[in-house]
Amino acid sequence: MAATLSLSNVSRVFGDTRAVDQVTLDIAPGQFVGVIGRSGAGKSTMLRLINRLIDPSEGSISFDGSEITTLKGKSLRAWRRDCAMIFQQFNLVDRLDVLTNVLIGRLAEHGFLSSMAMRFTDAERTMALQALDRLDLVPQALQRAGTLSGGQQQRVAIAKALVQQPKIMLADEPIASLDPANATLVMDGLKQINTEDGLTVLVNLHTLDTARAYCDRIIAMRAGRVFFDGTAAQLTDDVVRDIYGTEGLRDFNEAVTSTQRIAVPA
Amino acid sequence: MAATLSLSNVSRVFGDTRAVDQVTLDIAPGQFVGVIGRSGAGKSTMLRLINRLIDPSEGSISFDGSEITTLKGKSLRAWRRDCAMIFQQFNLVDRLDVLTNVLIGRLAEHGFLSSMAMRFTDAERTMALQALDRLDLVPQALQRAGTLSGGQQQRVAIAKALVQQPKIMLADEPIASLDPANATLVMDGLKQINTEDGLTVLVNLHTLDTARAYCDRIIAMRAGRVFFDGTAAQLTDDVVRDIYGTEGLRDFNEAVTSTQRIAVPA
Amino acid sequence: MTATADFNDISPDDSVSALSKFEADFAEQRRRSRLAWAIGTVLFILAFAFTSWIGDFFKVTQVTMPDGSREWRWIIPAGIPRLGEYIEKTIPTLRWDTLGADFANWFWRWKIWMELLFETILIAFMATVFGVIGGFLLSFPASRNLSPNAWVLWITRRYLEIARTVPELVWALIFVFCFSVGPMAGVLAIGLHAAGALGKLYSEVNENIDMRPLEGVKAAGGTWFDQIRYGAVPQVLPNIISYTLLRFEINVRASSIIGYVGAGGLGQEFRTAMSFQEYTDLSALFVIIFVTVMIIDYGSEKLRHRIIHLEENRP
Amino acid sequence: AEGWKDDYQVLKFGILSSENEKDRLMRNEPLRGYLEETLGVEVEIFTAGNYDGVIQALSANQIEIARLGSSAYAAAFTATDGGVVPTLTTQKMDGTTGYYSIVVSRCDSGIKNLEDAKGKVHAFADPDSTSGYAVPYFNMVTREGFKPEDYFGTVTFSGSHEAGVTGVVNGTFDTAATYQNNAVDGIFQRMEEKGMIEPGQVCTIWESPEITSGPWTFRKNLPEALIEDVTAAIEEFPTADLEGYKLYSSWTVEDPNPDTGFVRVNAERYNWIVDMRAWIKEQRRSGS
Amino acid sequence: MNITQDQIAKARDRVPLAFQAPLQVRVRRYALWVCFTGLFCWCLYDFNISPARIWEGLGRFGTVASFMFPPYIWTSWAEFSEILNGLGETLAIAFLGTVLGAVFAFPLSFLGAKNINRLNWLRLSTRRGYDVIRAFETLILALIFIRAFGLGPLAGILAIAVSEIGTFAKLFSEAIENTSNKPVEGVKASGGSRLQQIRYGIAPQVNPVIMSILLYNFESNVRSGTILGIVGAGGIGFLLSDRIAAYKWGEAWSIIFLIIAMVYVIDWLSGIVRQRLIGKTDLAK
Ligand SMILES: Nc1ncnc2c1ncn2[C@@H]1O[C@H](COP(=O)(O)OP(=O)(O)OP(=O)(O)O)[C@@H](O)[C@H]1O
Ligand SMILES: Nc1ncnc2c1ncn2[C@@H]1O[C@H](COP(=O)(O)OP(=O)(O)OP(=O)(O)O)[C@@H](O)[C@H]1O
Ligand SMILES: [Mg+2]
Ligand SMILES: [Mg+2]
Repeated sequence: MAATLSLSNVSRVFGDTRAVDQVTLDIAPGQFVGVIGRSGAGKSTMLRLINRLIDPSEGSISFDGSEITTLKGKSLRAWRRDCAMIFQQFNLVDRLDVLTNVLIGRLAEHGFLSSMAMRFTDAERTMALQALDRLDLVPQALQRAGTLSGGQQQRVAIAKALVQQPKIMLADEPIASLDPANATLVMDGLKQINTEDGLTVLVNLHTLDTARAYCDRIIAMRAGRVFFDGTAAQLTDDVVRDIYGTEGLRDFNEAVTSTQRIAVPA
Repeated sequence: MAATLSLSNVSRVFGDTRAVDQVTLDIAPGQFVGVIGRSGAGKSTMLRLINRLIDPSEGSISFDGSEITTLKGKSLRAWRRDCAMIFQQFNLVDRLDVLTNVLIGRLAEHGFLSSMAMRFTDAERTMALQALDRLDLVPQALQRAGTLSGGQQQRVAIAKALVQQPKIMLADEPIASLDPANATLVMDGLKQINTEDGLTVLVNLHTLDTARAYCDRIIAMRAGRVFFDGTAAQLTDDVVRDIYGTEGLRDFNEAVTSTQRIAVPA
Repeated sequence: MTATADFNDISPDDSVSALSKFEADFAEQRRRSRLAWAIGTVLFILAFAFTSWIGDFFKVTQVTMPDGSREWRWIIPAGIPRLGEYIEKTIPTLRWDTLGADFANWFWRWKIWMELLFETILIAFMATVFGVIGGFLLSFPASRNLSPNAWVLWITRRYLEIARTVPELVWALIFVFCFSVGPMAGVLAIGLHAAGALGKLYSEVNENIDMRPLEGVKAAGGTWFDQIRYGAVPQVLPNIISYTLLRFEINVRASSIIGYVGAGGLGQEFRTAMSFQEYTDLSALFVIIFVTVMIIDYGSEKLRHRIIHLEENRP
Repeated sequence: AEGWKDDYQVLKFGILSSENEKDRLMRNEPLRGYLEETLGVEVEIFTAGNYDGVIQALSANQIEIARLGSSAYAAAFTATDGGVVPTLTTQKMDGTTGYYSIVVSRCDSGIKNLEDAKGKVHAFADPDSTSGYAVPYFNMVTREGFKPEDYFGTVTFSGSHEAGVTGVVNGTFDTAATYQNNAVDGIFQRMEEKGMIEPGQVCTIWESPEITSGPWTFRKNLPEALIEDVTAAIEEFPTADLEGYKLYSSWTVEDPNPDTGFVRVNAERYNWIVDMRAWIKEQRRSGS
Repeated sequence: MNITQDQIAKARDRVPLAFQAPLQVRVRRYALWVCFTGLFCWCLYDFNISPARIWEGLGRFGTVASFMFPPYIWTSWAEFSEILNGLGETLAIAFLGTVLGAVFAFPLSFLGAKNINRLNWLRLSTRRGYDVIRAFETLILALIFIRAFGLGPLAGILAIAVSEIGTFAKLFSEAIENTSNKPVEGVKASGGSRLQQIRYGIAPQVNPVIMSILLYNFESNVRSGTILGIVGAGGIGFLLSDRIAAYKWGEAWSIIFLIIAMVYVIDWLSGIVRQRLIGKTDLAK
């Protein structure tokens, strides 16, 4: 398959825990894949393996037929650029302005001197601005990233991912630290990129509803293994109970739980 | 009226904003009153005026017939003890243990030396433990407050309020930073105190549903003024629209907004 | 590189205003940052030029060459080969076969030095105690967020500033006059300076605390003192302990030099060794102080980590 | 004698204030100006509060000339293995060129000499003081033939000359070591003048040999002619430029016995001080 | 709500530790206090700190302090220029000492930071190196430089610079270690090289910290710079110690006031620089 991301028998061991355990997956181009699972199931680890922020203990990952796990130096950095990563905590540089943060997505193309001097070409700047524009952030372009709200910061992170001109977009719980309104903006942004640009998107999610609403395909992990792999429709209540286990489920007072907040005009 | 809290024509001005504007209210003993309103409507300011954390610009507040606004020194502190305050962010001392945090509620009774040395009597300790017991927190009594979950912290704050042996309990959005399960526990706790001890409870709320579910009487504020004052039943949709205004209301993607998170077994 | 196809299809119509506004902002920001940079550079160069002129940094003068001839030279390169001279003098001759005796000869005054070292540490201890008491008590009225009123704030701040602005050595000179030679003058001098320095550090910590717990105490009817004791002190305590341990280390160094003007401790020995040209004594003293400071450094770091660790693991 | 000026186009001086001039502050600018004019070379003057740096600079050929106190001279002499020569020292109006270490007691205490002081409480000034400690200690051992620690009942440091004298007046100490320039000018005499103590209470019971005021000291490895020319120029300073000299020596009208100029000295006059330092160093080594 | 003895007993049964710390803790607490007080009192005794002595000293301090008023004013330019020159030298020593120290310390500090230099032996030996430098007394350093470069402020500048290398390298590397790894990971995930990670992820985080360390130490070097004059390494220190030695308290106080004023001005200026470069925001994170 062209431009398919394949994991075969990938494992990653931390001390005694097998964080990711013999995972085999094929992800076709253009899919919007959601990964769900309990805390500690290995979702983050899997994404980090793909981006090569950590190395697998065994197994192989390949993209478009070429092996990823053995990349080094410049070609490793090129791969990281090709599969952009978005983090739960945004991982922006608070003290740099939004524009520079987005331009960090271009660093892989830069040599030593130009990057040390923080010099970017006008074409790159334009590209960064266009990306920001898609996410409605041009007015904030010169503000320091640390002064933005969480939702804005996450959108900056997406813009940064966009200027990497990636082939795959990985997102590790991108909305976990956002309020519902911002979460919607961010998920919509990802969906838009997926449909408009045809980018493959692989996103870890904590909230089932969100996964159901956005994803073409849902993968559930449990204790490092892939436990379910199918469409939202196939994800029945029984399956969910298996994924999350039943212990600790609490029945909430409905009145309180519905945090459909009264809209707070900003 | 005996032990009634009366505000008459109370205003508070910050620079140009009239945060609280000519509010006149009578709150009878034993009522469970919810205060709702948009952000910036003056809810917090009103509670802080009653507890005298800030002083009114004009108007008078009286309790049981005696004037509150002119209190000073020792009698002001006694009044603060009489009307216990619970904050959205709990305002506990993270680095002290739960028991000491609760005992802070007794400080108004203490002289300089005994309070500097953190010496409390056995009777006070027992009292604190009893209060903690009511809120199911005895096992955590010696833990540091900072290590507790949000819901537990808010319950510690309630226990602290209880040992003050207050006549009124003020709560400023006590559940805004809690998840639904904990929010239920905290609201239930307040309700219990209200019914069992007959304490007057005045609570600011952001979520309409919660106000409807718990409060005998709902007061809505808008731009510093009391805009509605009645029972939950009287609070029709039209009234709500008036309170919150329609501008800026955003319709969220339902799937995302419903943050009924999958219960994550800890 | 082109600004690529991926983005070309985005119609810019609706965002023209935002983009052009950005262009204007960006140009403005660039202009301003260039200006600020230029001004900053010019000021820095001026300061550098002025101070290097005053400080003889680029001085060219006649120096005596090793062979006794006289040449005009820029003194820095001329002097660099001679940097080792003084150090060389202080290095004792240690031969392998007479190592024991050589060592004994090097540390010939070790009994007195140990006594003085002990005195030095005690001076540092006392000075730290005084400094911490003074600094701690004054740091609260000297914090903007905690001070009961503006007057108290002003007075305590000025007091702390003066205490720390005047160098320890100057205090020592003054106190030696007032209390005569001996460790007491040293304790007072270092203590006073430490109170000033710690008071400032502590009050900075105080200014960064979370005010909500204090409000919680206030709302429960606590006095100002209660708010400080229950709301502020527990928050700042770990920082205070760690600053205090750091200060102790600094004070050990300070008290090893303050004896130079007669305020007790090892500094006295330093001075005598210098003036009697007992060069190897200097290196021996250096070794003693270095080892001591290392041990204290290490110990206080362990202690600090333990405190932080205890903090984290409290049940 | 123009020869040395080719090699020494810049002359560097190091200046210290010496012990018996404690309340004088040198103003060196007039001297510098005068020397430049007279010698026709550049003159640079560096000041220091303590002799360690100046001695290092002398022995490292960094400065040519230093104005030192007597004990600093002795230190320099030792540090350079005799590589320095003294040429001039300061002379006061009454012709004296030095000062004396003395031991004082209360006149009414019955202690009239060192024999009487045996077993009593004696205070030296402070361990850094030449006249308040080193000189009396050295002389007591080498001339008077006793060790102060054993001879007196108690030996302490008072901290300063003034404190020693005050202690004697108050009875805290029976005897104290201090200094005087001559019988009418010294620490206790000055304290009497300023009203700090009643006149006539303090008597001198012992006096050391003259401690010659510190010399102008030259590196020995300088050209002879240079040493001679500079010495001559300094010697003439008071006559050639009286105003400048007065400023230099902080001359005041009230001073009954001001500095009036310089006289030639040779190394011999300081030999005993060099010996004294060697002896004290020796004592330190053997005493521990 | 009245509490009966009965209730207390019951509560005590349930949570005994709420009423009394465990024996071990109490013993440790008392032992600590006893040690501390013991040591303290012993010091008081050993250092001969008695009320009488304090009283007497305070009396003298009063006399000394009384010379503050009226402040001594230098009347002739010859005298005053000497003081000004001393102050200028002190300032030069502090400024150049700080700048030179920082220039050399900056690259060294990266070698000592755990999150940059992963070679343990190199990192630890670099850190010991900082310690050795810091252990040199500034006065000794001054003497070393006097031998090499002669008397005057240059020796002072270099003495301060060298001792600052040790201090700065230590502080900078701690600042580097205290940075958050998240931005670094963000840069890494975008394909940034190690140097780019440092430049974009770490540098923006440490720059303000380094800046404030620099400004703070500049100020404190003005103070250390005052003492160097005593050995002839330039600066105001000699002038001051000479005045004190000659009991010219009036003049000494005026010099002290000038030093204070100078530190104030520096403090004020560095406040402005800090504001401009770092912004009002969170310095102490
Ligand atoms: N760097 C690491 N060192 C040691 N163990 C690790 C490390 N990273 C992850 N683990 C362990 O691997 C397992 C999987 O972690 P991972 O973060 O991938 O889970 P997750 O599904 O992302 O959970 P969450 O929803 O909490 O983010 C966990 O048991 C975790 O403790
Ligand atoms: N200390 C203050 N200084 C200046 N303005 C203040 C202060 N406290 C409150 N205000 C202003 O008073 C108005 C009312 O604020 P208040 O906090 O009472 O609103 P609220 O109803 O509690 O809102 P929220 O739901 O956001 O807590 C707001 O406009 C606010 O900006
Ligand atoms: Mg995760
Ligand atoms: Mg509010």
